[in-house]
Amino acid sequence: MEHWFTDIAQALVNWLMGLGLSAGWADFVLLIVQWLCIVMIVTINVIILIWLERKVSGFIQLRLGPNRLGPYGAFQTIADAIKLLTKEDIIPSRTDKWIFMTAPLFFIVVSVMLYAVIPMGDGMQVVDFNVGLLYFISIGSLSTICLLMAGWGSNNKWSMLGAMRAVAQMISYEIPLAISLLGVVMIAGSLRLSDIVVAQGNIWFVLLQPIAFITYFIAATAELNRGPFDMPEAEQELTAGAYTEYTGMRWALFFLAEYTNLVAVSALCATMFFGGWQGPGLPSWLWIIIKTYLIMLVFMWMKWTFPRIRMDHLMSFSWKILLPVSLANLVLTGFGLEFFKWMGWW
Amino acid sequence: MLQTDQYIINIGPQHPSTHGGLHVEALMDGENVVDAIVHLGYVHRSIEKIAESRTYPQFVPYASRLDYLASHLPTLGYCQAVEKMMGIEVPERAEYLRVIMAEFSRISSHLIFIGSMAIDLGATTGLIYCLRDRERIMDMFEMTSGQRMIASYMRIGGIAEDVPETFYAAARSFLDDLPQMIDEYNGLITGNEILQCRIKGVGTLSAEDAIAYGVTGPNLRACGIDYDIRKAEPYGIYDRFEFDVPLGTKGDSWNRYIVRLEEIKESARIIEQALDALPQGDIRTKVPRVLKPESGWEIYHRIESSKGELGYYIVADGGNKPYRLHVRAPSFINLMVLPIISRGGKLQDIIANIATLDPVLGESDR
Amino acid sequence: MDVFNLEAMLQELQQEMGEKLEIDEDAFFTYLKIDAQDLPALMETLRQRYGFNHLANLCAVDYEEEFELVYHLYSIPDNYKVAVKVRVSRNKAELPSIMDIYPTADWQEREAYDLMGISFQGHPNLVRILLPDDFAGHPLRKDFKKEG
Amino acid sequence: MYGKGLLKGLWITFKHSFEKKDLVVRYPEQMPHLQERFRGSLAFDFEKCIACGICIRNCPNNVLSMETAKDEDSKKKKLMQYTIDLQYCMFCNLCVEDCPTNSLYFTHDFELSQFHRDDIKRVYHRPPELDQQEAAQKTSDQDTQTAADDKKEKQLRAMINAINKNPQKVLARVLDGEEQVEVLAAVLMADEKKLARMAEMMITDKEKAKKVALAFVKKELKEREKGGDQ
Repeated sequence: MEHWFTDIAQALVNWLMGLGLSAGWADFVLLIVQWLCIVMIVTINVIILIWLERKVSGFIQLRLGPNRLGPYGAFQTIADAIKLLTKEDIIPSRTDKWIFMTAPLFFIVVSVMLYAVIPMGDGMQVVDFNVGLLYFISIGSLSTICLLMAGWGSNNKWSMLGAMRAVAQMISYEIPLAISLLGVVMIAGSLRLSDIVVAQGNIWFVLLQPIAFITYFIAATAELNRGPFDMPEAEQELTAGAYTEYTGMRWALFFLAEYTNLVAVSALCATMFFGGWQGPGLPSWLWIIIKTYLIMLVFMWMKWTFPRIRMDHLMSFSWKILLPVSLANLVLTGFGLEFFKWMGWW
Repeated sequence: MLQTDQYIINIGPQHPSTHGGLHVEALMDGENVVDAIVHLGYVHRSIEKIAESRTYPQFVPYASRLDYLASHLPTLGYCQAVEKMMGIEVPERAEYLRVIMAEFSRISSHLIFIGSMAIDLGATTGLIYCLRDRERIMDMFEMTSGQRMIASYMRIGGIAEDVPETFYAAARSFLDDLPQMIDEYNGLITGNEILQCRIKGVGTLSAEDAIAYGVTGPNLRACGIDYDIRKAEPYGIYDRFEFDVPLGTKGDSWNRYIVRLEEIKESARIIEQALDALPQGDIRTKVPRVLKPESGWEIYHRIESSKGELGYYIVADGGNKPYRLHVRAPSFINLMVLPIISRGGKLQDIIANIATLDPVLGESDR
Repeated sequence: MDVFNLEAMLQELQQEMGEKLEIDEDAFFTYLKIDAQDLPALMETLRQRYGFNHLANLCAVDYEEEFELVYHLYSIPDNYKVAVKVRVSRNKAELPSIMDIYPTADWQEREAYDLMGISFQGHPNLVRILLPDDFAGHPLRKDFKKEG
Repeated sequence: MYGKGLLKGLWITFKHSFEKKDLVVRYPEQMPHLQERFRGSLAFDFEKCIACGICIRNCPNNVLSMETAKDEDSKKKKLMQYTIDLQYCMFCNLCVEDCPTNSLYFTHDFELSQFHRDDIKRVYHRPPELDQQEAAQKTSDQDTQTAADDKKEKQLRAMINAINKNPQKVLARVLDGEEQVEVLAAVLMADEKKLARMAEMMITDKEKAKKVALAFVKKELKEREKGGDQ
């Protein structure tokens, strides 16, 4: 159980080298296989997630959610995907065509790139960067550009407003997000995600860094454009914000990307604060799945409970509350660490 | 200094949060609203013209369709206007049942208000809980009149049918559960800090402006003016009931919301008293089959609808059809202040303001 | 103002306005009938001196040769009521706007313009409100051709 | 504390998500619970209708219309066809309320959508059974009618005979004074029509007969007086 996936990978490399490939080429082929696996994981996850989101919202709202297609409506998402795939791809005449058409592609590519560094189990990491966290944050912030592309390219005022909101919001929340993670980095002493997981062998960082966890969680919600921070989409005000003009598969790609981001950010949350793949009994890859899904459920729960915050409150909340708090937490962590070292407890 | 152009953004008529076909043309400066122009008429059905070719009793179902969220109230106002003009007395029992139905309508309309405000502010789930509870009122309407929303239950000279036995139990159990429901709204919606930030101090309307612009109903009372037609000029048997008029202080969206929430409780009080005092007897007086008010008779009758002062101005010409029927629609006149309270706010405040002014477009466009 | 007295008010008004003002009554309202050009003055007096601050209803009635404009006034919170009636001829359906006295007349006058075709002099934005801008005719007039 | 309201809201939604989900009716499989008075579709019972037209006059939206034909024999309106154009129906109940024979009523059928506009219209043609029934009714009616007529005729003849035979005794039933009876007898004997009328009235309506008899006598007496004067 525990080493299924790593064993399979090892076997593949061995087999390729047995065929006469050099070690470098064998690794390259493995990388491609891993990418394909990630795409598969992402797709499966999104299918499950959309179903889950609808079920959760249904249950919260005293409804049953999808319940017609398959057991408990499990095939509903697949039917929806087929519907979206076969829909006409409308490109409005006044759009900036190339930007309009490529925005969803960029978005999905950026989202999938996030998975490169996430430790999906013991030794199950595509690339174990020594600056993995930095990579994650910087790639994650690229999605802002994709939303801006979508909003700008659509040549629609709603889309434009949504895109501008997205940019303002995501840039402002990136900072508290990064700073709140720095506390964890200080304790773990590494930007390498696998190191951070190992550092939580005895105690989860959520207990050492509760303030950082809260600020991270809030900032991550804003980063993901999920309720109550779904400003770029804000269906009550902006109809569908940056996605207003999109139809069919392009629109679906945006959703795919959003849910991909959701999984990635939740997985990072589990990695940084909840001990990553570590856990008793079950195999490591199962543990991270369980943790990630629990965190995602909380995201959904929040989305379906809270009203949307106002744009200016959102900005002032980020700059006036979240940023100072996360900075204070950083300073506190620093002092705490020094204190512990001075006392000789570390 | 950075200079940005102003631009126009069209909220509606097809838009997720415009309560029907409302079209607001907002002149924006970034996220700030410079001005808002309201365009109406997307639900215009020319009901006033229709009335001129329908007999007096035939207009009742059309009146139902004015404020379809509280359909007993516009029909009540219309029937009372005709009765007042003709000098028709309504039997006691019918009067009481009318009050019960009207107040249930008010509750159901306010529940929709709370729910739609929640959903307009992004809290989708709030709507569902309000609808769940409104459903019980709808069931009661179905029980009594046979229709859920557009009941056309009032008749000139009384009501259409007596209530069935099952109605009393349903009404009592609804009233018993009401405090619990309101607790839930308070927990989910009222108490939510994000929502409070969204509507507190937003869309403030001064008392002077409110009166000058003819704003009535909960929107006027939110400004702190104690003016409820049920108290000021009691119609029907409203002078027999004991109830308070909830008042706001600032006239902002938050006050408008709270006033309506409190009004639900007051309506429940009225219903309880009416149920206790409900006499037995006729539900409809004998009214001539063809109603012919004399030529030159005219009347302006107004009631406190869930949205405000709902008035009917009827001119008779001696025939069996009204010569002229004008509906003074509270939603129509309340919407006039939307630009005033939205100016200088944010885009999202327009949505909140529309939601808390609580217009129903069927009534405002007629 | 002291205790409001409708009789006293009517007498005062009658004295001031003289023959221009005609007072009529039925079971529900006291009607002040006046010519179009004196309307703003009367409205101003009613609002300022007698505290009729709530213009509840403004509407027009088509009486073949003439249009009658009816203004139902109430005072908040004292709740006194009076109605003002103005007749204008069909050929020249014009009268002064009272929007600067009662801002609430804004949309109601636009509605009367839209549906009845009465033009209010001095209204800053007298355009159709319920019907589309390119609509021909005024549907509430009795001579408007209708179906059904 | 800031955030308390948020947590409370979360708790409420959390509680509700584990509630039993029985609020939503799973419609096509499960029919909604309709109240007894629910107004679904308007339906019409042809046999009960007396073609009075109150429903049509009451309808605000010209939904209802009917075709009638004059029955040659009884001069009664006969309903041939009744149309309910449901697409304009407001379900306001005004027609049903005033129908004197309850031939219009609302059913609980609420699935009213159709593919074509024409299908929405409900046309009720006169069922042929109804005509057959009516015809049968009519013949039996006629039979009873003739029998009754025969009976009446016999009675009348008997009465006339009786008056002819014994005027004093029979006419005493309507008049008191002997003198008056004599005068009346004289009048009736003189005029056969009057005799037949009086006989008929005596069978059907004694009060009227009394009045008429008195009038006859007075008139006769007056004429006699006049005659005497001359």
